[in-house]
Parts: sequence; structure tokens; C-alpha cells
Amino acid sequence: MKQYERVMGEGNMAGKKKTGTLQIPTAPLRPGDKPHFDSWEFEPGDLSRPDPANCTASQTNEHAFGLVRVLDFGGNASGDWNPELSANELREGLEHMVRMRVFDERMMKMQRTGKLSFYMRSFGEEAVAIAQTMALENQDWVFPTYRQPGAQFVRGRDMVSMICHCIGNEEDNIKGRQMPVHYTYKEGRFISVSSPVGTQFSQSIGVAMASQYKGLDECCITWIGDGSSATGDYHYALNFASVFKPPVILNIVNNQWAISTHSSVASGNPTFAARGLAYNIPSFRVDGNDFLALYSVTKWARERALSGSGATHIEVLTYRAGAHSSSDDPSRYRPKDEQDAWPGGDPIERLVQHLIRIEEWSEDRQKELEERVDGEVMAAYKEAIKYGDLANGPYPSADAIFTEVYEEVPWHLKEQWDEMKRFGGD
Amino acid sequence: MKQYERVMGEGNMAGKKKTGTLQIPTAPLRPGDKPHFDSWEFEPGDLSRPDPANCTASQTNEHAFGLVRVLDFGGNASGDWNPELSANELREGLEHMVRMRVFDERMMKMQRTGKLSFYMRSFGEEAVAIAQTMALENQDWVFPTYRQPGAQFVRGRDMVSMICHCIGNEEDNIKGRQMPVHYTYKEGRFISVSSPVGTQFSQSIGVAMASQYKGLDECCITWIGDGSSATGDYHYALNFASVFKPPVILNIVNNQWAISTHSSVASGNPTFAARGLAYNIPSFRVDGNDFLALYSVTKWARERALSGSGATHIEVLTYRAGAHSSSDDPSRYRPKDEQDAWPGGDPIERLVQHLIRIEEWSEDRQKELEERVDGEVMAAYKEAIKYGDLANGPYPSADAIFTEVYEEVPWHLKEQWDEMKRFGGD
Amino acid sequence: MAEMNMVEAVNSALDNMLEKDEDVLFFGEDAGYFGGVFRTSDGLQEKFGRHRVFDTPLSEGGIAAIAFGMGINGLRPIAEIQFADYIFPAYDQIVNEIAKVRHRSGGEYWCPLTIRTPAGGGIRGGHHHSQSPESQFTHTAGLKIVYSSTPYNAKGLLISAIECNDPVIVFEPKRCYRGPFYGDPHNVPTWKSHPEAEVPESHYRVPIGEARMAMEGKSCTVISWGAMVHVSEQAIKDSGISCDLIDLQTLIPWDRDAIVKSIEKTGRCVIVHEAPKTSGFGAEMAASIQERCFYHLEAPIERVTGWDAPFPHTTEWDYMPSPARIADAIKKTMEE
Amino acid sequence: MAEMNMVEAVNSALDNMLEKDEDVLFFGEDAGYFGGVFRTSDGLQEKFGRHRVFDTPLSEGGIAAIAFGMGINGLRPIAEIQFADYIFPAYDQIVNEIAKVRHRSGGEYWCPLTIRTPAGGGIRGGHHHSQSPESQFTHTAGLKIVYSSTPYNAKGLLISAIECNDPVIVFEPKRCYRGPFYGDPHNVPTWKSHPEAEVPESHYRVPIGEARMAMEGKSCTVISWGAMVHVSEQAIKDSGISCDLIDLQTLIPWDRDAIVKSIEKTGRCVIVHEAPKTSGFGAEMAASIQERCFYHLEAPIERVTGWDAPFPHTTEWDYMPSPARIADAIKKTMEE
Ligand SMILES: Cc1ncc(C[n+]2csc(CCOP(=O)(O)OP(=O)(O)O)c2C)c(N)n1
Ligand SMILES: Cc1ncc(C[n+]2csc(CCOP(=O)(O)OP(=O)(O)O)c2C)c(N)n1
Ligand SMILES: [Mg+2]
Ligand SMILES: [Mg+2]
Repeated sequence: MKQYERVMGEGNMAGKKKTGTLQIPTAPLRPGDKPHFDSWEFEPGDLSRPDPANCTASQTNEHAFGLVRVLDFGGNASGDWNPELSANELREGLEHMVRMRVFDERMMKMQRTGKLSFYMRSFGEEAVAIAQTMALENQDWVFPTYRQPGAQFVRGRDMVSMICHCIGNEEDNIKGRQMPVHYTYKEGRFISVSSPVGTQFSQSIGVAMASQYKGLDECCITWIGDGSSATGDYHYALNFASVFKPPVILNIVNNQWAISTHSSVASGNPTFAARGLAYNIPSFRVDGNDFLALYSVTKWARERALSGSGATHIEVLTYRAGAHSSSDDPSRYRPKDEQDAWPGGDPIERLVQHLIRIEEWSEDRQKELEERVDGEVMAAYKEAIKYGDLANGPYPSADAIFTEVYEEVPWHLKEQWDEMKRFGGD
Repeated sequence: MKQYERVMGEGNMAGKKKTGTLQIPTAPLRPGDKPHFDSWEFEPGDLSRPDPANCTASQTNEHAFGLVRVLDFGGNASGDWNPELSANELREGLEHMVRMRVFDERMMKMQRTGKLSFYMRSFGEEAVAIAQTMALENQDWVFPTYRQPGAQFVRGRDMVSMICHCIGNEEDNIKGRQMPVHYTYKEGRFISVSSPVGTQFSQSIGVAMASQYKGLDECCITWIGDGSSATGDYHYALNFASVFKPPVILNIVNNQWAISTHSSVASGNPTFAARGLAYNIPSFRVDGNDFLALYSVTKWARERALSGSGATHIEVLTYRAGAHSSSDDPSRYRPKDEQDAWPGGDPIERLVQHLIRIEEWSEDRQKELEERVDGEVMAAYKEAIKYGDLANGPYPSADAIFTEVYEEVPWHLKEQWDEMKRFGGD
Repeated sequence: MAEMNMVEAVNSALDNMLEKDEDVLFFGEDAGYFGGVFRTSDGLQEKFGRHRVFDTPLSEGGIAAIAFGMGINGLRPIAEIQFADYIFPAYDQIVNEIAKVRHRSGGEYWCPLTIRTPAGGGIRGGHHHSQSPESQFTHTAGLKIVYSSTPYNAKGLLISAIECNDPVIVFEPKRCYRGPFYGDPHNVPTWKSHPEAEVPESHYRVPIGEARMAMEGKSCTVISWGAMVHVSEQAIKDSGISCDLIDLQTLIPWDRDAIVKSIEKTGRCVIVHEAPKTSGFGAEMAASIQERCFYHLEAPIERVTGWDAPFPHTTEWDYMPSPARIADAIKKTMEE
Repeated sequence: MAEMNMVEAVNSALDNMLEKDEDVLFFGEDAGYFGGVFRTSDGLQEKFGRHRVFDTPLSEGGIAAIAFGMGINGLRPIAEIQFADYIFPAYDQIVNEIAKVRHRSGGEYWCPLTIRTPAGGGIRGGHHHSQSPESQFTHTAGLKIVYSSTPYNAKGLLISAIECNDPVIVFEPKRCYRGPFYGDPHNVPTWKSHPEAEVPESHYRVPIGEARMAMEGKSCTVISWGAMVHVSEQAIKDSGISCDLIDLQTLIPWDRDAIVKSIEKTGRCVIVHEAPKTSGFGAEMAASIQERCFYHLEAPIERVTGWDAPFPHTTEWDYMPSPARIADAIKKTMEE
């Protein structure tokens, strides 16, 4: 018997039939449609830079519904948010971004030949981790998702060890335990990536509270995706941040997509930034392909964090230019070349354009840089595969299944370990 | 070895010592302090009544930070939100509120004598369930917490059966399975109360979606506490509501306390209502002790829900005048008589005052009502205990442990049931 | 009849039920337009409309919660959890709410929902795309738990789950979506010509609560579910010992009669699952079997399982029960 | 030495550790100013300050998450979950994150946190203030699980948990907070004069991984934990049979040596827990014991447990294992 038939028969409570049914949103454009985005109303200079220590949430109302920009589309930097970086700093940022992109391309190639099981690129979003981490101090904690590996370059991680992780060889510092791109790099205070999305967002509050408890000059930065902001952890993070005011920087990277799901299914609010206002946390929407704007807002947020005023909530507005991962084929769910229509363009091209505009760079130097980095990546790759790769081994010892589950191996694991060895697990 | 000592030794990443530590909020007043609240800036008539079908979230900005009121403290009703209820409707509401209060008092007495294991009153918050349910149609679904039993009076539930539930006797319609106050009353579309707080809030979205899917003239109303709005379910509810626009009315009852925890620990935002704006949902703060304002905003929300425009988010501003439950002693954590300082006064007194003011009621009639209701409750009580009570039995048969776990009893439960019977479980 | 792989069989079950009963809805992350990351709902949104088959926000807790609400309000929701590893944010809704609502409401409300989710290892998924968390749901009364292993039972069990008036969690071994798995990662067969890939296109049921005798023998009873059924089959062949192979299919309520009968015949029992050993469902089965069949057992009941460690990425073949380990356990029971 | 009930013993453990190590913080719902709904942290905020002992928002998921963050950043957080029934919103953080962080990070990060939570029935708590969900955490490698039963081990185990560099979940039988429980709801003794209520005021440990021999005998081994230890004691007395009574204390990793030794002596085993039977931790123990002690067992291992149903309110005494049921099971093992 169907339940609601019974209900409807009972007590004459059922309403009358009316037209209409569920209202299910979907992506505005699908394969076959012509890629298109509304152009942005906000220009560099439109939004003020409030005092970070004393800023209230409502003072950022315009920032949450607007868009903080520094670079215009002609490559000029302007406005209160211009961080006035030196050319060297800009070139450093550019180099990291180029490195990230080249690295990603190399890894994708290796993935296709079976040397990695899986890969995820930062393509189109390289500025996010790199500009934001550069705006911090080295003692600050970085709590990334799989789309912020770039922070490791900023913190000086050796590329060989990154590749060794991805190809799951003997030298993988996490011993083949997690999938590629699930980096851990404690020396650089880059906290371990884990697959369940969102969890790091709420955990970051505890990281920041610990720093604050100890009275150290440290903050924690973390990110979450547009899709993942629907998890409970997003709410926990914002809410605990509103209550305890820890030194934390909470970023939503709105790259428009969560695998095949458009951001309009992630939230009914056209700006993710504005959600932070509801928690009484100053909130900004930032052009995520504008290196300078990202840098600047992050620096502001750090200053605020360390003043004791608590969290900043930042929507990083960008576009996932590539597939979700090596397992994904976006041509099944979005228009081809949609990334070319993105109003924010490409973060690397925009920084190059700026550097050229201020006469600190040239096409030739860019080409040179790309070649140099390509060589670096190739060299690192060659070094890394010496220790094995997923297709050919050698892998981390299977013993690593049993170690570091606990600080010490308990008896039942010891028995199982012996059992495994009997069957050739080394 | 301590973890952070190791970290601090590594790579020279640790920051310098600075002053300051965790920032932990607490209640503004504690036992011994003189009870005090800021008086309210908003008067009846201050806030407009937008068109429910077309209202945008931002049109309710003032309503979310303000306070919708109809009754002033002199008992006059005014403003756009005046629902213009008939005297009979008002008296009906009053009667239900008085019934609720008398009922609660009787149950508390019974609890003290062991006839119930536990009890929770609606004291000071009687208007919430009663005004809001009266503003709905009978086919609308009511998804309550333990502080909205009053909705059952509106839907015509027999008091005897309510008491039989609370005292866990043979006639308890939920067969002694849950604690007192965990009512189920399907005939009145009052959905079962369960103890884990917050869960009903997200579930209500599914209830409303089902009604919408079927194209019926129905909505769902639900509530959550100020404390409980920190759960993930709160976020799921608001977010799914923002995406799917189901016919649902989402209330946060901010009664200032979550057991001993002040609302300043529940959220860093001084208004709970404003959170809804972040989800692009029209949001109101309403005087929860003002029967007329509550009724009116709820009616508005129903109209909106049935227009297909989706959810409304309502902060019901009130005060938990009693203890959290029969197990609680609020004198340990808040000033004595804090409830008397509450700017919103008492919901029953305020409706009485209004009815007298419009010459539809008198002190005598009120006294008469109270006596009549008291008699009713006493009669129901006497009837109910005929079927047993927790102190003396008879209880629902222990067989009820095994039934309705599944639609049919599977073999392993049958075996256990037999086993129980061997030991005298009847 | 048609030859289907497991993805097609699941799709066919959803298709049949969406067709048959307008109270049936299907939703989940990437489950609508895209048809699911494993393509199990491919084409269904197009066929039935966005109000029947749709994408949700990335929120397993919210997905379970709305399924609860729809269920008590008369629909038969089917919720997809993209990977079983991501079911845990919904754990509270499942174990405290969905499982208990019929009972707690004195039978006035109930929740005929289905949660289906790809589970298990063998796809290089590491910690969080490989877990097989079935046992973590078996302790909660009110839930029914099934675990399919072939195209035929994937469809038939899913239909039974959807039609069941109790909440059912359906685990599907993702490693077997496109072919059976015999424990050798280098041998990647498809379902082509496999007898269990013969699947009716129309509606049929595989009853909840009944195990399937996958192979018959006489010396030892091997019990398994999910991908491990095929690995066990291989192991039995390798061992050269004549065994009953029981594909459990339903974990709650499990088919004790079938198992007791087999063990009374064989006197020996090996249980194989890929989830960790400690408190895996093999523990419950072993405990129950020794209670019931004490005097028939000629050797201790062996469990061959995943290790008590997080599921690894590169070394997953050292983690999952292999034909060699299973065959060894079978032989061990024979030596006692 | 002082005489303490379990609430005082827990309070004393927290007090000692807050005093001893400034990395220790304690927090939870109503746990700060108020001192906890069971008063276990009474007076501690006043003594140590709001930055050491504090109230959190009502969000178990958030509580576990911040404990994780604090743990990997060098503190030793102790999080209280107000009732074990409310631990499930934190389940994802616990099983997918907290349990795995040491392993997943190649040992670079770890999380020395303690979650303590009152569990179990006997206080008329109905479905959601009575559950004893320990087994739902035992399947997840990386967690240690302890369950106290007396003031002495409540303090000693909690201190060990706080000092442990692995995450530990500490279950406390709320029914025994103020006195042992012998299965008769009308007999409400306090801890007064009970030998296990003699508790040092200073720091001491009860090691994780060691069981306690609560009674010694020769004919049957009774294994239990939490409140059921006392009920089992009563049952043994009532049965008139000479039994070892083993208070397990630690579930993961459990003290197999102690148990094997006892069963090799007695040849019989009864396991008692109040959580539902199916996939309760008794299942794992029975499965492991039959594996290890097959030739010593003279009768099937019996499990006396809560029923496979939600925990009831009015009829809780028909639900929880009673001395009569336990004694009956002991006798049954003797008859075989
Ligand atoms: C809790 C959980 N549910 C589902 C998944 C599967 N999954 C991995 S990434 C992803 C989409 C995430 O989208 P978004 O948050 O927007 O991040 P992006 O990939 O765009 O950077 C999904 C559904 C997961 N990893 N964790
Ligand atoms: C998930 C969960 N955690 C903890 C509790 C214990 N508990 C019961 S009521 C309550 C406080 C709720 O406060 P609030 O939401 O403000 O509602 P109020 O009691 O004030 O109406 C708590 C912590 C619970 N029932 N469920
Ligand atoms: Mg995204
Ligand atoms: Mg409250």
C-alpha cells in the first residue's frame, strides 16, 4: 500500500490537485550551446579597502556582492587594493604559476601512460594557491584541497618529491597510501589533503585556535569548492569562526563547477561571498584570476586574523578551465571551450600582460621562463621515475599498510602483517 | 614527545610568542547578576509587508535585522502586519495557549511524582506553535521540535492521548518507545518528534518537496532552536531550500538559551534571521511573544510557499521562561527571574491585554477560562492514568520492542522476541 | 533477456521503477544531467524529466534528509551516494532517523527509501574511494542491507529495495561494474557471456533475505558478498577443494537457513569480505554460525578480509583478499 | 586516596591533566560554565579559565573537526559529546579524518585527541539517550576505544586516553556515574564503600589494551564492559557457578591474551553487552575467540545483549541484559 494514498484517505486532510511540480535548477548552458557569461560590472578601484582590524561584516557588504579587482583587462593595476608588489615578487608569482601549469601538463601525460592512477589539475586556477600563499608568512598553516598544490612551490617543496608522491613510488612521502595529488608537506606547514571534500574547512578552525591558544604569530588559510560549500563542514567552519574569532582565512573557490554540477545547484545565492555576512564575518568576492587582487585581499585577511578580530571569508571567483580530473570528460556536460569565454581570462596571461605593461617582462622572457621550467619539470620527472612509478614499480613497501595506523603497531595488526608476509606482501 | 615542540624545532617555522589566547564568548549575565536586556528599537508599524509571491531576499533586509511586531506593550495592534483576526480566532488562540500552559504545569507535577520520566515545557513560548499552526491549513505538515507540542491542540488532538504518551502507559500511541514529549500525531499531520536536534529541519525540505512534486496545496512548517542552528542540518535545510524552492517555512526559535549555553555561543551574529539572507531566502525577525505578529508572518510565508517562490526563514525572538527540561536547574547558569526582564513579556498576558483592550475579553473571563481548562486537563489526566503511568504501569507491552522495527518481523528479531518472552517480557 | 553489465543492469532497474511508479524519484551528486560518475543513471533524466531524476547539492547529509522527508510524505526516493566512502556525513540521518522512524512513531510514519552506493576497492581509489562500509550499518536495527555482485542480482536486488517499505541500503561493488573481478588486476574480463549477465529487460526481483548458491560442493562452505564472490570462486577453483560458494546478497536480514544447511553438510566455513576484519560483517556471521552449528563445525571458522588499516592506494592488491589467501584458508579448514 | 563516584573520578582525571599539561583543553556542549549536564567538568572552567575549558556551539561535527585541527597543531584536545547517541553527526570526521590522518600523511601529522561520551541505558532515555554505539567505531582502524565501568578505571583510562598519541574514544556508562548497577532498577546503590571507588587524587593510568579480572572462577569466562560488568557480577552470583569475570576496559586493541588464558582454563564463554546483538562488539570477540580457542571450547560462545531494536523508553528493563538472562546463558554453556 502506498503511504500517501493512505494519508490522503485519512481525515480528509489532502489538498486539491494543482499544477506544478518540483523546481530543479540546472546549468544555464550545456553541450551544443554557445559559451557565454555576463560581463563583470566591477572595475579595479570600485571598492574601498577598509581597516582590517576594525572592519565589521556590514562594511564589506559591497565587497561581498561586488568584485575586488586590481588588474584591468589592459594589464594595468590600480585602486586601493593594489598591493604594490615589486617586480621581483610578481615574477616569482608568475614563475610558480607557470611551474604549476607545466607540472600539471607533465603529470597528465604520465597519467595517460599509466604512470599515475589519477590526476587533478589546477588549470585556470593557478593564481589561487600561489598568490594567496605568497601573501602569508611561512609559519602560517596551509590547509588545502586538491586544487591548491601550488602552495607547495611557494613553500619551497622539491618537485621530485611531489612527483614521487603522484606516481606512488618508493619515495612517496605518504608511502603510496592516498591517491595522487593528496600531498602532505609538513615542513612547509602544508597540511595533508584528504578526499572527503569540506572536512578541512571546519578543521582549519581548530588549527587556527591552537595557534591562537599558544599565542603565536600564525594564522591558517583554507579553501573549499563551490560544490563542497554545501557540506555541513562549511557551516561548522563559518559558525565556529563567528563564535571564537580564530585567525583563519576561509576561501570558497567558486570555479563554477563541481564535477558536472553547475554552481547554481550548489547554492541558490548568486554570490557565495555574501554567505559570510550572515555569520558576521567580513566577506569579499575577488577576481580569482587576478594575481594582485588575490594577493592583496589575502594580505588584508592575514592582518585581520593576527589583530585578533577573527576570520575573513573570501569567494575566489574563477573558472575550472580543465576537466574535473583525469577521470572526467567535461564535453558531456558543458559547452566546448567555455573557459575561453570566462570574463576573468587566464591568470598567467593576465600577469604576463601586466608585467609587460610595466616593462618588467617580455614575450621572450616568458618563452624563456616556460622553457626553463619545462626543463626543470622534465629533470624532476626523470629523477622521480628512478624511484619507480605506478606502472612499473617499485612501490612503497606493502609494510606501509600496517605502520602509522597507530603510533605503535598493536597485536592484531602485527598478526595481520605476518599473515600478509606469508603471501608475499614484502 | 609533544607534537608542536617537534614542529617548532623544524625548519625554524615557528612564530614568536605574542600575548593573547583563545577568545571564548559567554553569557552576558550569570547567576547573581541583575537581569537585564536591551530594550527593543522596533515598534509595530515600523516594517512593511512586501508581496509574498514576488518578494526577494534583499527586500527583507530590514525585516531580518529589525523586528516584526503587531502588538505594542499597551495591547494595541497596528501596522501592515496586523492580521485582522476576528475576536473568536483570537480567543481560540488564547485558549490553546492557556491549555498548553496548564497542561505543562500538570505534567511537571506528575513528573515530580514519578508518573513521567521527564518533561519539557513550552513555558513562555506557547505562542510559537499555536499562532503559527493556526496560520496554516489543516493539510499542511507540521514538523516540530519538543517545544511545539501546542500545534496538536490546534489540530484537535485529544489531550488524553497526549498524556498517555507522556506517562508511557498502555495507550501511548508510540508504545512507550520514545521519551515523553516525543509526540507523533499523524492524523493531524504532526510529524514525529525525535531527540537528535536539527534533523527535522533538513528533513522538512523533503516533506515539502514531496508535496510540491505531487502538486498538492500543501506546505511544511518546521522549527529549530537557536542552539541547534549550529548543526549541519540547519545548513542543509537552508541550502536545499535555496536551490529547490520547496514550499517550506523554516523557523529558528531563538529563546536565548540552549540548556546552559547562551545564544552568543550558538552564533556570532546578533540576528539569526539574517542568516537566511545569505541563502537568498526572505527572512524575518518576529516578536515571538506577539501572537498576532507570529500569525501574520506565518500566513505570509504560507502564501509565498504556495505561490511557488519557495521558503521563508523566520527568527522567532523569544525567551525560554522555564528550565530546559525537568532535569535542568537554570539557577546554576543564569540570573534568577531573568524571564521577567524579557522585553517581549509573556505571550498569554499580551494577548489577554489585547483582547481586553478591544473589549472582547475580561479578567473574569480569563479566570473562567483558566478554571475551565484546568478542569479539562484534570479530567484528561484522570482518564489517562486509568491506562497506567510510568510509576505504576501498566506499560505498553514489551512486545512493542520487536514490532515496527521493520514492516514485518525478520527471523532474527523473532528469535530474540521468543528469548525475551522466556524471561517474562510479556 | 539481454546481456548487460552491472552499470546497465542498475540503469535498467531504475528505468523500470521510474516507469512503473510515479512515486519513485532518483537523485544524487552528478546523478541527473550527467547520469552519474559511473553512468548508472545515464539517459534517465532525459527520459523521465528533471523532476524525476535530478542533481543535488554536494551534501550527503542533506540528500539523506530530503529522502527521509520524501519517504514519510509518500514517495519512494532513491538516493545515490557517489562513493560509499562519502556516506558518513549522512550517518546520523541514516542510523538515528531513517532507521528508527517507523518504530519511534508507533508505525504512523515510515520511510520506504533506497540508498544505493558504489563500494569496495580495486580501482586504485586509496583511502576514500575504496571502502566497503556495510558492517557499519548492520548494527542499526531498522535498516536492510544488500550487496550485489552480478548484473542479475544488481538489478533484482535494487528493484526489491525500491519496492520495500523499509529503508534499504544497496551496496554495489564498483570494481565489478564492467566485469567480474577474479582477483588478478591484470586480467580484466567484461561481463560478456557470463551467465549472470543475462538480465531480463523487464521488472523482476531478487528477494531481500535470500542468499544465492553460486557454486555447489561438499567439503567447505565459503560465504562472501560483492566483488569477493568472484575472487572466492577463483580461489575455490585454485584450491581444488569442493566447496559451496554462497553469495550472501542480503546482509540484514541474512539467510541463515541457507548457510546452516550448507555448513551442516560441509562442517567447515570460510567467510570472505574486503572490509577490514575487526567488526566486519564476517564477525557477526562467524559468531552466529558457531552458536548455531557448534557441533557440526570441524574447524574454526576462518575469515579472509581486508586488513585493519586504511585502504591503500599503490598496494591495494596486498590489502584485498586474494585468491591465494582464500584458497589457503580453505585448505587450512580442511587440515583441522 | 579518596572515595569518588564516577563523575568525580572523571572530573579528577580532567583536573589532573589540565593541571599537568597546558596543551590539554576540554570543551563541549554545556561543558564549560555549567560543568556538563552530568557535572563531570564541574568547577574546571573556574579553576583553569575559559581558554582551557569552554562551551561550544551545538555541533558535534564541528566539535570533532576543531579537535582534529587542534590535535594536528600540537594540542591535546578533549572533546565531550553530551550523549553517545549524538556522536553520529561527527562520524565522518571521526572515521574518515581523525582515524586516518596519521596514516594518510605518512606519519607527518597525527591527532592525539580524546573524545569522551556518556553511553548506555538504564536512565529512561529512550531511543536517543541510551545507545551504546562502541562497536560502530571498532571497524575503523586508527581509533582506540575504551569503555570504563568504575570510578577507578574511569579516571585511569581517561588519563591514558589523554596521554595517548592516537585518537581515543572513551565511553562512560552513564547509569554508573553515581553508583554501580546490578540490573535491578529498584536497587540504587551509590559507589560508597565499593573497592573500585577508592581512587587516587593524583595522576595514574589504567593502561589501554589491558582487561581487568573483576572476579575469578573456574567454570566459565564472562566478558563484559561498561555497566554490564556489574550486572554480570550479579548474574554470576545468582547462577552459583564459578566464573572468571573479565572487564574488557579496552575494545581496541583488546586484551586477547587475558581472554584466551581464561577460556583455556574454563572452556566456556559468555559475552555480555547492552548494545544490540547484530554486529555488536561481542560478534568480533566471539569470532576471534572461536578462531583461537576452537579446541578448548566445550560449548558455543553465548552472547547476551540488547535486542536488535531501537532502545525503548518504558520497557528498558526488558531490553537490557538482565542478571536472569546472563545467568541463564552461563548455565546453558555449562549444560553442553
Ligand atoms: C563528501 C564527498 N562527497 C563527494 C565527493 C566526490 N567529489 C569529489 S570532488 C567533487 C566535486 C567538488 O566540487 P567543488 O567543491 O566545486 O570543487 P572543485 O572540484 O570544483 O575544485 C565531488 C562530488 C567527495 N570527494 N567527498
Ligand atoms: C544532536 C544533538 N546534540 C545534543 C543534544 C542534547 N540537547 C538536547 S536539547 C539541547 C539544547 C537545544 O537548544 P536549542 O536548540 O536552543 O533549543 P531549546 O531547548 O532552547 O528550545 C541539547 C544540547 C541533542 N538532543 N541532539
Ligand atoms: Mg567547483
Ligand atoms: Mg534555545
